[in-house]
Amino acid sequence: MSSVVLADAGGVVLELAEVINANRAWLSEIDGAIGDGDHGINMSKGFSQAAAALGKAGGGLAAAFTTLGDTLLGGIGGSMGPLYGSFFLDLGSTLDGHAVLDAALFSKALHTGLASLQDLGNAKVGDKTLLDTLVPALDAFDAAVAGGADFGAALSAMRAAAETGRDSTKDLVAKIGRAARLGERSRGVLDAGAASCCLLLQTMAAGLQRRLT
Amino acid sequence: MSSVVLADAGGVVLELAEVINANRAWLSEIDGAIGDGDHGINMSKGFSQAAAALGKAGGGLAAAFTTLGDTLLGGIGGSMGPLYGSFFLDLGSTLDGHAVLDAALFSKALHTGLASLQDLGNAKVGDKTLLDTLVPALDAFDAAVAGGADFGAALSAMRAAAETGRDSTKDLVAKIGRAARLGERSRGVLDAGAASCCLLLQTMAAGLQRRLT
Amino acid sequence: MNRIINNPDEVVEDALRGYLRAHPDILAATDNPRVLRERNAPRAGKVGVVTGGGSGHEPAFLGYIGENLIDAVAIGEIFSSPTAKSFHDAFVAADGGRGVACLYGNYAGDNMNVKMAIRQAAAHGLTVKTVVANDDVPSAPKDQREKRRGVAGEILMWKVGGAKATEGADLDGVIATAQKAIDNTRSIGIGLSACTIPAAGKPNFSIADGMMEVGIGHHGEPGIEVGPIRPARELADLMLDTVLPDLPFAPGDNVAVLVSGLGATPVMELYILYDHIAEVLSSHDISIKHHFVGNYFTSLEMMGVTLTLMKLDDELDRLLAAPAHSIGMTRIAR
Amino acid sequence: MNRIINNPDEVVEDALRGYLRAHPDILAATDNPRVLRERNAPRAGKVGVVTGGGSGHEPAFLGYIGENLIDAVAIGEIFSSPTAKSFHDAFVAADGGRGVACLYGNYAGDNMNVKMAIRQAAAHGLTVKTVVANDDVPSAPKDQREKRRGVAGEILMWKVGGAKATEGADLDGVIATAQKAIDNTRSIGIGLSACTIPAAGKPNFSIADGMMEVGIGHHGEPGIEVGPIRPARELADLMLDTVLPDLPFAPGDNVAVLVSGLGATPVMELYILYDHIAEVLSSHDISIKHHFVGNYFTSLEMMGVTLTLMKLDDELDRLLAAPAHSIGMTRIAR
Ligand SMILES: Nc1ncnc2c1ncn2[C@@H]1O[C@H](COP(=O)(O)OP(=O)(O)O)[C@@H](O)[C@H]1O
Ligand SMILES: Nc1ncnc2c1ncn2[C@@H]1O[C@H](COP(=O)(O)OP(=O)(O)O)[C@@H](O)[C@H]1O
Ligand SMILES: [Mg+2]
Ligand SMILES: [Mg+2]
Ligand SMILES: [Mg+2]
Ligand SMILES: [Mg+2]
Repeated sequence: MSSVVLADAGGVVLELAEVINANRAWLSEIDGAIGDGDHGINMSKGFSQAAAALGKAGGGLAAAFTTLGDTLLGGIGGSMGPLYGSFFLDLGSTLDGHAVLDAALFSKALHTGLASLQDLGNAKVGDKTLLDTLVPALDAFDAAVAGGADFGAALSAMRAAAETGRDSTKDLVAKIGRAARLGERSRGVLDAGAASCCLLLQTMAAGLQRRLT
Repeated sequence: MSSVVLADAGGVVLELAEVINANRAWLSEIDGAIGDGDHGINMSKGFSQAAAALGKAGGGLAAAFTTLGDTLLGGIGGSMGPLYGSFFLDLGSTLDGHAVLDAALFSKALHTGLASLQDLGNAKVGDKTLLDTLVPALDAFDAAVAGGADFGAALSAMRAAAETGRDSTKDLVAKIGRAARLGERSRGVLDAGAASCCLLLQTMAAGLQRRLT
Repeated sequence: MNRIINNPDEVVEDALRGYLRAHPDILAATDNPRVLRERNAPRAGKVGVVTGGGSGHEPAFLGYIGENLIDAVAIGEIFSSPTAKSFHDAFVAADGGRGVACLYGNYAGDNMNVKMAIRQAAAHGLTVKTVVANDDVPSAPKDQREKRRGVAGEILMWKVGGAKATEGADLDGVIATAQKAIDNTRSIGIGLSACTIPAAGKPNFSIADGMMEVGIGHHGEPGIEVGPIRPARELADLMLDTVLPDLPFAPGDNVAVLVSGLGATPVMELYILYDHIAEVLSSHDISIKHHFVGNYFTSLEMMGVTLTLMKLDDELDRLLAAPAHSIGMTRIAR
Repeated sequence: MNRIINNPDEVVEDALRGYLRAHPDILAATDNPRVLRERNAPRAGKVGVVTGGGSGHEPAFLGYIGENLIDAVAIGEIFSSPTAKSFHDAFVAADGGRGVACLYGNYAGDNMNVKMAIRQAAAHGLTVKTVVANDDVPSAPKDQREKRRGVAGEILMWKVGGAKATEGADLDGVIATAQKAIDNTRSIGIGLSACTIPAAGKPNFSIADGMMEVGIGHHGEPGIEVGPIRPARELADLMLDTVLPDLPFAPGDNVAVLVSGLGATPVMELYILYDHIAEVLSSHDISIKHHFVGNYFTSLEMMGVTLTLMKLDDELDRLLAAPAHSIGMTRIAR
């Protein structure tokens, strides 16, 4: 129970698309509070396109991540296109050539994706962005592994940390993106990207856990 | 007590301007219900200009009516400019050359003005316009005179009839002007022009009555 | 009311100063502050072309002053006819010795003021003839065409009349062609929100969220139907279903199409509508030879759109194609 | 939301069909449905000039495609950066063999997508250099100019860059001049009402009746001050007091002035404002050599206005004067 056979796991990406579509209105509503109210629209547009490109089965996970990344980059623009786009492209290229996904490879993939995302977006933890979900979630995953947890348990740790990370954005003042200009007015509501990132990481973790062998 | 010395009566026109300015908001409000909400604005613009042109005293009434007519024609445009403009121009030209105003001359002046107004506007009684005030008011004046009333009493009859005429527009469906396209929707509210015409006729009558010698 | 104005009673004066300052290459002032002329008007030997109307419809009316277009414009208060005096002074400003064609829209105030202005002009020997635009189909049944309002079709009438005058036609020729232009022109408007006259301070009609007023007039005059907004492609059908049978336009016709926003509707939506209109016309085998999409005749900050179709013969086609330069419309020679 | 649309998620697609249909004399499609090019682009031997940005700002961005202006435009969703792929494809569509100047506005999404697109272009040997417009004074203090947004000043940058490329300058020359253009340009916006992205269905910010937001961004980004609307002449002062000292503009300067409506503000109000702006500039002994008043860079149906000032040297003056023809701006040779 500590790895996932990648050839069968492309369905995870379809599950990501599902959860984004199901939360389209909610994500836009959060974005509407301090952003421009389109985060759900943007995300669901890109993820639906990717799901359509993948078809029912989803194929291998590496290829599915690459398709998702390509589709986001080519299909939605805005900030989310390049940020989530390169993140998933990196996940795909890191996994590419591997037969199975274990905790070490998963961590490496997320770190690679995170690096691109930060290179491109220049945001850091505390700026009230999706990084406030992603970074602590990844940290929690690494810490669990370092503490001896198996892949499944580490994914559970990541799920919990993603949620805490997302909620941490509520008290933050936005330092980057549209909301930044609101200053203190941006405090008190969740960040939309942190919310979508939490949905993605939790769904990804759950999907991988169900596929653990 | 049956005539007015015209040379001193120009002040009547200043009184007309006063009553129009005092009712600016009310006239616009009535017009707003089924027209475009500017009747008070239009009227007060023209009448203020005329008052300014006349100065404090007002001069003779014939010249004052002519100045008012000229100013309305040259200063406010819309429908009111030509309609009230030619009406007052005709009042002025009918009175011109006379030293005193009696009931017969007053009736002749109003009939002349009414004829221009109808020639220009093609409206008739019942169309829900200022004619619904003017025509019955003039009829009442003529009837009173025919019945033996003196100028002052006939002016009182005219005042009462103007008000009845104005109120009659409430139940009418507009047949002409902006409100006409509302059809049945135009029923139930006063006509703005009928309201201003009532103010003008009543104020004119009162002003002449005060000047009767 | 969130507006960029000073005294609400002086918006017209204030704007005219800005127009004159910004466009000395096109516009010139006259002795009457409510009359602007083309900077080279009057042109000796040319029939003068005049229009006029209330303000708040910019670029109409003054935006169509220009070479090959309008020579002088009489300018009224917001949504209110210019004075008889202003119409008269515009006639004088445009008169190059061959008479003046006054091409204006069918509104009670304008009719009366033009009538009085013409009497005044005649008194000193200036001949003025008129064409009264009545292109707005929903404003009266076909058998009462003389009651219909003039709307954006006026622009095509001005373009045609202006070019005809420049070609050297006499007054009767300009009038006949402008009359032919408007006789072959049909329009319809759809209103999606109200507007506020600055001096009034609040809208004098309302259109509920999600609703539209089909057949609305340029001042918010009520239309023929109030109902829920439909998709753009159905609006195109609805507008064409009213306009096409009225003339009627027939397969094989060549037309000019003008899609004008009423002010606040984003221009991209005019193009969405235009796309459907062009598609439907093509399915009827009607060919678009000239088209205009943009804010050509507005109603302050109303949302909504008007569609105007003109059936072309060779002359109308040629006159619409003639180069022209004005604030509201520039046609480049090709 | 009272709009002329079909599926709110497809307004951009639907509008682009209309634009292409209406302007075949200017625009051409490319393989990427979100990239339009000038119909004669790429022009061999000319530096390609590209821009791109979110939709809803029409006539920006595609309205500035034209001879002597922009060669190709990448088109995003409403208020959202185009994709990296679209920027890349626009580079290719504009490339006449001498490299591509990408002249765009300072927004996070655009910065990222352009960055990725440039990497992609470099991978197949296409050189792209950028100028990032940051003319919006209220969006960051002067010592953080690199954080400022690009607003309507982009239009003047495009005009200058496009004319420079047509003159035959090489890529570095076009970039240097466009950079000089924006370095000498300052803008400020005032918002008077909110706007609604069709796919969102309701406004994502609000401005109360009688209030204004000074320094608002083109997507409703909050400004530096919310307060009661003041008379137009005070708005002109307020805007100039922010813009003039920032460059600074000084007595004796020649400038270009652009007053753009945000969409729903009646055009006559832009002229009211322009009149005051011209008056104040003249009192500062600053000469207006070029001016533009109209809806040049909008934000859907927002009410409000932006003021842009560019300090001119002989080169900028010459390049602004060069003839150009596009949907959003036509300059006729005189
Ligand atoms: N530079 C950045 N780095 C990381 N995340 C960012 C950055 N800029 C914005 N975001 C995220 O993007 C989210 C907004 O996304 P979205 O609404 O789709 O795009 P837009 O802001 O263009 O409308 C924010 O909630 C934030 O989490
Ligand atoms: N043809 C006409 N004859 C007489 N009165 C008319 C005519 N047309 C309009 N009116 C009067 O004009 C009034 C409206 O005046 P006003 O609001 O000042 O002008 P507008 O309708 O141009 O806004 C109506 O209430 C009506 O009484
Ligand atoms: Mg957003
Ligand atoms: Mg009225
Ligand atoms: Mg009116
Ligand atoms: Mg967005």
